[in-house]
Amino acid sequence: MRYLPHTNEDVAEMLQVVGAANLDDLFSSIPENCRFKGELNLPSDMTEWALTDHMATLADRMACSPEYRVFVGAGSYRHYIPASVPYLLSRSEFSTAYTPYQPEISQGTLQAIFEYQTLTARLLGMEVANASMYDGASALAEALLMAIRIERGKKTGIALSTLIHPHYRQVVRTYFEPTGYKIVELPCLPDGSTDLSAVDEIENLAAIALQSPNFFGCIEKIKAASDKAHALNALSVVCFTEPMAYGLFKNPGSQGADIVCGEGQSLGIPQSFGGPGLGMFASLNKYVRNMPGRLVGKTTDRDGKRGFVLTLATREQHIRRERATSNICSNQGLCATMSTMYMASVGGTGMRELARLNRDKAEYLKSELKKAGFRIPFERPGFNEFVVEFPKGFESTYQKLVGKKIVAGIPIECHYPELTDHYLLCATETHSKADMDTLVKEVTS
Amino acid sequence: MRYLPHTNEDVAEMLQVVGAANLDDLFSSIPENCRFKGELNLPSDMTEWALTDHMATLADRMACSPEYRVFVGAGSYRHYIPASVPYLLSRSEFSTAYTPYQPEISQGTLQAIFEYQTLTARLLGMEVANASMYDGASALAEALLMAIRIERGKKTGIALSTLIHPHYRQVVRTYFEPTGYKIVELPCLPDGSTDLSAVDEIENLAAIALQSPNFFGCIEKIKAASDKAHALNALSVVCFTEPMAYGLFKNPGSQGADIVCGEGQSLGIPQSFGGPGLGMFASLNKYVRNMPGRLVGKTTDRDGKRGFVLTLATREQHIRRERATSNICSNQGLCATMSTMYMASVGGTGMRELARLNRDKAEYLKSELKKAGFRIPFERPGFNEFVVEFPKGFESTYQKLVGKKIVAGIPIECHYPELTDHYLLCATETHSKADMDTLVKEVTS
Amino acid sequence: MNEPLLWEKSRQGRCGISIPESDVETTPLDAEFAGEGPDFPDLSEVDVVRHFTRLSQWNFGVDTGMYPLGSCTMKYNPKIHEKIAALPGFAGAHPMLPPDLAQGTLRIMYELERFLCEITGMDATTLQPAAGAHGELTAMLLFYAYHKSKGEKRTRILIPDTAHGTNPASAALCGYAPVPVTSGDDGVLSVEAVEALMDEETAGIMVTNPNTLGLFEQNIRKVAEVVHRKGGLVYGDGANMNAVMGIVKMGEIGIDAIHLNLHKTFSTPHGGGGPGAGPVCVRKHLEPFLPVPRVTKNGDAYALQYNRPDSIGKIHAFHGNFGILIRAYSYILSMGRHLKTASQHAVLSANYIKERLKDVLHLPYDRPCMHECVFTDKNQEDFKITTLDMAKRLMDYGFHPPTIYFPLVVHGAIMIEPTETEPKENLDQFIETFKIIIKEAVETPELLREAPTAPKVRRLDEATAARKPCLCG
Amino acid sequence: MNEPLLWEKSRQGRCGISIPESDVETTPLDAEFAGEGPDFPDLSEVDVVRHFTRLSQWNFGVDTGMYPLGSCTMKYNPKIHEKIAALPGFAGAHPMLPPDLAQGTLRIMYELERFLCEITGMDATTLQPAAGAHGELTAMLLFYAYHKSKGEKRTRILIPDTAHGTNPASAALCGYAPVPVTSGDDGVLSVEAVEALMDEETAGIMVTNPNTLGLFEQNIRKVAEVVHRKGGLVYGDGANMNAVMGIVKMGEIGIDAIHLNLHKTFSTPHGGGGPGAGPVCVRKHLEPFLPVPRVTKNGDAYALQYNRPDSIGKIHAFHGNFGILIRAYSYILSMGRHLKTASQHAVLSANYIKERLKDVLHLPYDRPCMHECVFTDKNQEDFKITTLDMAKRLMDYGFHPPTIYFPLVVHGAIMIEPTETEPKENLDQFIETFKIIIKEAVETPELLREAPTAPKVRRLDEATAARKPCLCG
Repeated sequence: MRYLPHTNEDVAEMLQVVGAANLDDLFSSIPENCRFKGELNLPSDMTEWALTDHMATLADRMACSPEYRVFVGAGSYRHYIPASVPYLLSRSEFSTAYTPYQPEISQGTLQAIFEYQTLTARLLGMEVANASMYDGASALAEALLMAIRIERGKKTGIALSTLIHPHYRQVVRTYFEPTGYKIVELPCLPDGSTDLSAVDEIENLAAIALQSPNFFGCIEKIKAASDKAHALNALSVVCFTEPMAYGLFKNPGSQGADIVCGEGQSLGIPQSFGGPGLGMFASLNKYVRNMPGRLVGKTTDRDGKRGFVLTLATREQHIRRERATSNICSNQGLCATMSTMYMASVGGTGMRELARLNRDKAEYLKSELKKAGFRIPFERPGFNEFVVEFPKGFESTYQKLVGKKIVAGIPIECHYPELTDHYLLCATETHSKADMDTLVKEVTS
Repeated sequence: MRYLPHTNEDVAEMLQVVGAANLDDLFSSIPENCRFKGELNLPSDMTEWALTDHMATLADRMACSPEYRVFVGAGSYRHYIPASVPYLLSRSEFSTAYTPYQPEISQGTLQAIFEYQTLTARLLGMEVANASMYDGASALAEALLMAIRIERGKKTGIALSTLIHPHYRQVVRTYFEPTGYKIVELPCLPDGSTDLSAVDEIENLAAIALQSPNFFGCIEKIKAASDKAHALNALSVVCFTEPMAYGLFKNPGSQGADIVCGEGQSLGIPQSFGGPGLGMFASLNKYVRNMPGRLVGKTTDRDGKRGFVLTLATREQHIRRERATSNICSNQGLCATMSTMYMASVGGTGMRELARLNRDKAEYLKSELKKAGFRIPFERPGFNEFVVEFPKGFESTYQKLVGKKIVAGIPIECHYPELTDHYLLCATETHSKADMDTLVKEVTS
Repeated sequence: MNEPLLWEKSRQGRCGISIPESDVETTPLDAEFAGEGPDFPDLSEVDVVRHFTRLSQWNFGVDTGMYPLGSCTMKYNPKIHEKIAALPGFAGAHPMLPPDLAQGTLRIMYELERFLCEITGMDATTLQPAAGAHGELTAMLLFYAYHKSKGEKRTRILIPDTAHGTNPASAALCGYAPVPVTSGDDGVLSVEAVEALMDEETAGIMVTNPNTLGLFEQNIRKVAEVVHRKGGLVYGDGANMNAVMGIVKMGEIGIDAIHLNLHKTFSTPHGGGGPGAGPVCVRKHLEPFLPVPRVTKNGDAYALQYNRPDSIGKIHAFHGNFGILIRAYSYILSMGRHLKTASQHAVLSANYIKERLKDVLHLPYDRPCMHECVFTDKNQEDFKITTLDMAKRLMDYGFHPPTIYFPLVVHGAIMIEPTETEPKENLDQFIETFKIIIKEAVETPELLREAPTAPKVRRLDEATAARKPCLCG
Repeated sequence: MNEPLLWEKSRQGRCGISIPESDVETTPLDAEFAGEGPDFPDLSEVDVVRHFTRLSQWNFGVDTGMYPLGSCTMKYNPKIHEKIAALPGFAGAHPMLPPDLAQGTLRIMYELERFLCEITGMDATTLQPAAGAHGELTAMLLFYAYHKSKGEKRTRILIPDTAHGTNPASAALCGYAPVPVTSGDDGVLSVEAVEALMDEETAGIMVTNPNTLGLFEQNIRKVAEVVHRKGGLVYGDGANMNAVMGIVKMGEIGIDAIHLNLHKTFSTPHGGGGPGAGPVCVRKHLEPFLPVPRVTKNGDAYALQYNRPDSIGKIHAFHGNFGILIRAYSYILSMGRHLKTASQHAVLSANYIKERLKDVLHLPYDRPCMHECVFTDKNQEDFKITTLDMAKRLMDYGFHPPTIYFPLVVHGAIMIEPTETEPKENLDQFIETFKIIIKEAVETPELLREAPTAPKVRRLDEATAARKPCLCG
């Protein structure tokens, strides 16, 4: 077995030193009635070649680009990733390291994460970002818990836009269930943005949370929400599923957000059936000690040389245990590093161009569908996603398109029962005009 | 352009320092009548994504495993390559370095090549191996030139087995054409080995060259050839296309060979339409100063630490110019490193098992074809290849099989006109019994 | 050689990625919405490649050398898994594809759940948790939901002093007040200690087994009985599962829920701090509460089931860290029944180190250990040499240090976990090196206090970093 | 940290590869044939991975930093090319597939031949040569065949003193006696010098242009006329083509055959000494002699043509280093007309370095250079500091040294080729570092004589290595 280097001779020599007669003897401290006597019922071990064949067969059962044309976003976006990024990430000094507890031999990870924190803060217009959370959804749950923590648990009401990704709201509810904190969902206005009017009624409001671009692909009125929150002595929490939008649109920080979080998968990370992605998390400086997750800070070594360390660990569970700011230990470090490689490759100039291109593609598709007679229900400006109302019974057309290897968005009725036959579509820089024209042709034919 | 970092500002600043008004000015030393005034007629530049699509389309036009079942060897063999090998080779400190002229910062390449030389010498049973040649064919040409060099050019006759790969013999003839040295081809015996009887007649014989396993897949009588060569005061040169055979069969060194060379592609290198492969080259110690190609030697640094350097450069062209042992400068260094990774992964124990498996697979296929009524013309033991005589007009069956994505060997009549309807087939550890059974079923149906 | 920060290398106008040319018209955008774009540095491809190549070289990973970080199971991560995870069918799969178009990934999830159930002896598994602590939280939410379904709201949870640090934090997130349980002089939980604390206000107990001293909790069955008798549940922290695969089935010895760290036991790369994966395996009575969707199988077809009224909901936007699940699935298929051998060899190696170092390093619990052993710096106290000094000195010899100062119950702990993939020669070299360092502690202690000197930087000023945080460049 | 040699890590019975289980019976083998198998070390996968990971870290590549190795064109090698070359359709292609089953690779070869013809201004290309020197040899064989077809057997060939070292060796392999031509005081060939030597016994001339001093051979047209007038042929060594893509078409200025180093100009990785590729482009009159097979196109179908009676035959078993051809083809498609910009920037960077260093380093030919510039150590002679000392000291500052002591016509040469992919900041840093070293040469010369100290080893004893060769472990 190529992953088990001990030869029979090695084992014999070591057993002798240990004073055990055989391998079973090593487990003498486990009471008999705790021992499993059988054999694990698992498939017999595969060679590298059999495994490769098996997995290739399974991979072939998936509908992916370029064979399929998939017009789905909804929290997971297909963007081009330069070959240099996976190459760099494959360098196993990055991937096979543990959390950088020993900074002297972890400066690679640490500097990369410091750069990640910096670029994240710049992208979101915030003062400080952490080293990552699990994903956008759990980041939002943690952001709202943080808001309540900032208010020392005295204010526990949360206003949550219904235009936040339904899965994210579901995760928030799961995290909140044992806490007893109150969540009020804010409805949707006809233009596709959140109706903030109910906010004033909420008792003990700790935070207002919006997503922008929201689940319908529309840009939210973050400034208005932030102003409202601040007027009520609450915090403005903004989340996102598509950070590339901030290459073109105003970032949340410039519009008064106090905590910003979301999913960073768009920034150079493969979709991988939804994970691993990247929970991005940033806030104003004054809240840093309430922030969950790890932080990397700059410092110097004994010779005065610049170096980086994990810092503010006094917020963390191995020191504060049950009083920790959260229970996060492993995060998505390698994904954060990957997004840093991507952000550095694209650069400021490139980010603006690429964001522009995403919007232009989606606007093209939107206008072609409109021309073809379909209704675009929400008119707020958007980035690379939008909702279309297709004719009744579109489901069979949708299935027909699947047969032609086109996935025409996802139906959103399951999450918004009033929106029957409404679909959420996405177009990015990876969708050519020809692809989009084919889609429009097929849905109309 | 992502490969051209100079911005317009950079260019302007640098032009000023240089004292040129514009980029064209830089070429003022080129006379007007030497300048090309037009634009290169090349396709316009592609993005990474357009290029990837284009190349994927071209790659899809190839008949490869696992989609196709290809029973072809003939100098290029499909063996499994563990994922660890291409990963390690991808580390760009190896791939993006130049020839290790500066040993202090090239110890990685140098130690790997020293290890390559050592493992090569051990595999072939020789005393010394060089750092690689271009491929098996040019290695053979150089080996024969070396034999003549060893004889100080006084003996210039070469006995060349016709059972050496036809392409190799063609390369030898091309290299020899301007030299005037004489090549006599030795015919084939009915058992599939080389007929040495004509050797005694050759004047000024410098070397006898055999291939083992030979082009028909048969093991040659190397000992007899070596004895004969030595009796005639000539050298015994042995070449190979499938070094894995020496995991099971006697190596050439143990049978009196003086120079051994051949193609190392089998040892962990992808087939890549025939290149880059690996010219392996080894000899007895006493001939090392006549050897072409680079050599890495062990030495110590100023502190007495072990280190490696390019050595015996006095044989090489940058020192000896026209009196160099050959003109080789760049070789196949990275392929040599790759084969070292592979040989180290397989190990001595693994090499024996793997070689055994190759032989067993080929023997199975051979016996099944025999059972199915086809003639196996040559009965000398073989490794993973053999010749079959199919019925007249087999060509159409062959084409029919291609339609079923099976490539049933290659016809050898073009090289051996007497062997009409004879095909050379190969089976390695990558061919399952089921694959072979399918082949037999299809050729008989 | 230093490497500047990314923005110190920027030159406006450079770009390290191909931006496709637009094939559609541009649509104007109101100034009300338009931002300025992020203040990112502009670099060419070669800049980016060199930057991260250099950074990588400052890092120590399993591929660099022995990494005996206790409790972290730093075993070798097979390269083939990286290739498999990158297959376009997986890496390019959208998580909300209709199930018909995602049969490959669903099958992997379904089968991996079954494999993990078999290994732990449990009945059902959720793969959603993205890390070990996320699994702990999930399990606590399951406990909460279970008690709630019985009309109860319990407020406390027992946590032994040998538990992982995340346990109390995870419990606290569910509103449970952690109640510490002191382990016995033999390093394991006593039934009496649990009995004294367990009551009907207590949701259950969180037991790390083998515990962080590397010892098997011998009284686990009786402890579980005590907890169950009071209506509580037993949670197993499976971070140390690498010791007992095929040897103990947790579901058979009283554990109700257990999380597994795929990035430890199942050989997925740790990634310098993630992504990991922390699936939770439960017994039948907790299955109704598992997160949605659940993967189901009907004939040969896999589907996703959302309609589960008792479910706690979702704890990840999609299906968890699927890319990590693929690697663990591949590992299990590659190992098969050799998983048991892996555990046996891991335990053998830990005991070997323990035996060979215990005459020079103080061993607080001199008993057969599981996959790791815990020493202290007591013998070095006279020379004013600490665990930290020895750990830093190991770096100069090319080793990653063990886990230090953990578990907290052992003063100056040195927690060594070699794993089964470390060849014996390396164990021997590690042992010899440690002996040299212990000799240096007496003869040339300044070498230890000044260590490390071989890495890129020397000891870093962590105090200033925390006092005046600089978290952003 | 040292790393043992492979066999110093072996433990019999380990294996780092999956050996498939046999599904067929074994066939006995006579003792007459059976060997013992090679004496290879046995290692596990983790051993192999760590071994070569460590080795890689001792190497300096383009991805490590600036690599201004003159005459070697160490430009950045795009990562996407590695991915493309590894596509199973290419990496798994058998070279003797029937052409119907290999249309992808044949098209690449066909189109790459056309691209290289366009760039050089020639009429036909062979892709078979595996390296630059192999291309030179091929060209000499073509010259030989050409003269033979005219019923001649010429015996000499002119080679300027600024030619690459492989030129005379390649000519010698074809039985040509190299006749050196001394270049003029201005560093280039004079028509008179060639005229004085050229005769009807002489097969032709081998001209490196731009030459190894980094200068364009201004008299090339007239030189070619002189050679052609005597029935000779002009060979261009295209190793320095990176200076003049889109600026000079060699076929239009009198060159009959030229080889290109794809691993220089066309950005394929050098691989620590290969594999490279050295295609030869020729004008019409040499086409009949090119190696077989030739790729042909008929409609949309590509085929291989073997029946070419005048062909010199084959110089490679198959189609040359196809994997390298793919990368060069990809590079040309990525660059398009930007190839000319690449040459312009390469020349700009070389002139920039020349201008900024010429006040501190002796510049033997103070003229506008092409893609590289050549200095000497003359200014440092008084301090007994040599080119070698300065080169070694550059390593301590994280740079790969330039080419040194070449070309031979310049005493103590320092040949700097920055390439177009080196960002300006790095050029500036290189220049500043060189100035510091020149200052050190005066003030602290022992730093240079003891250099390098930063790499893994210090200066190595090359004399002993050559006197008592140890080539095998």
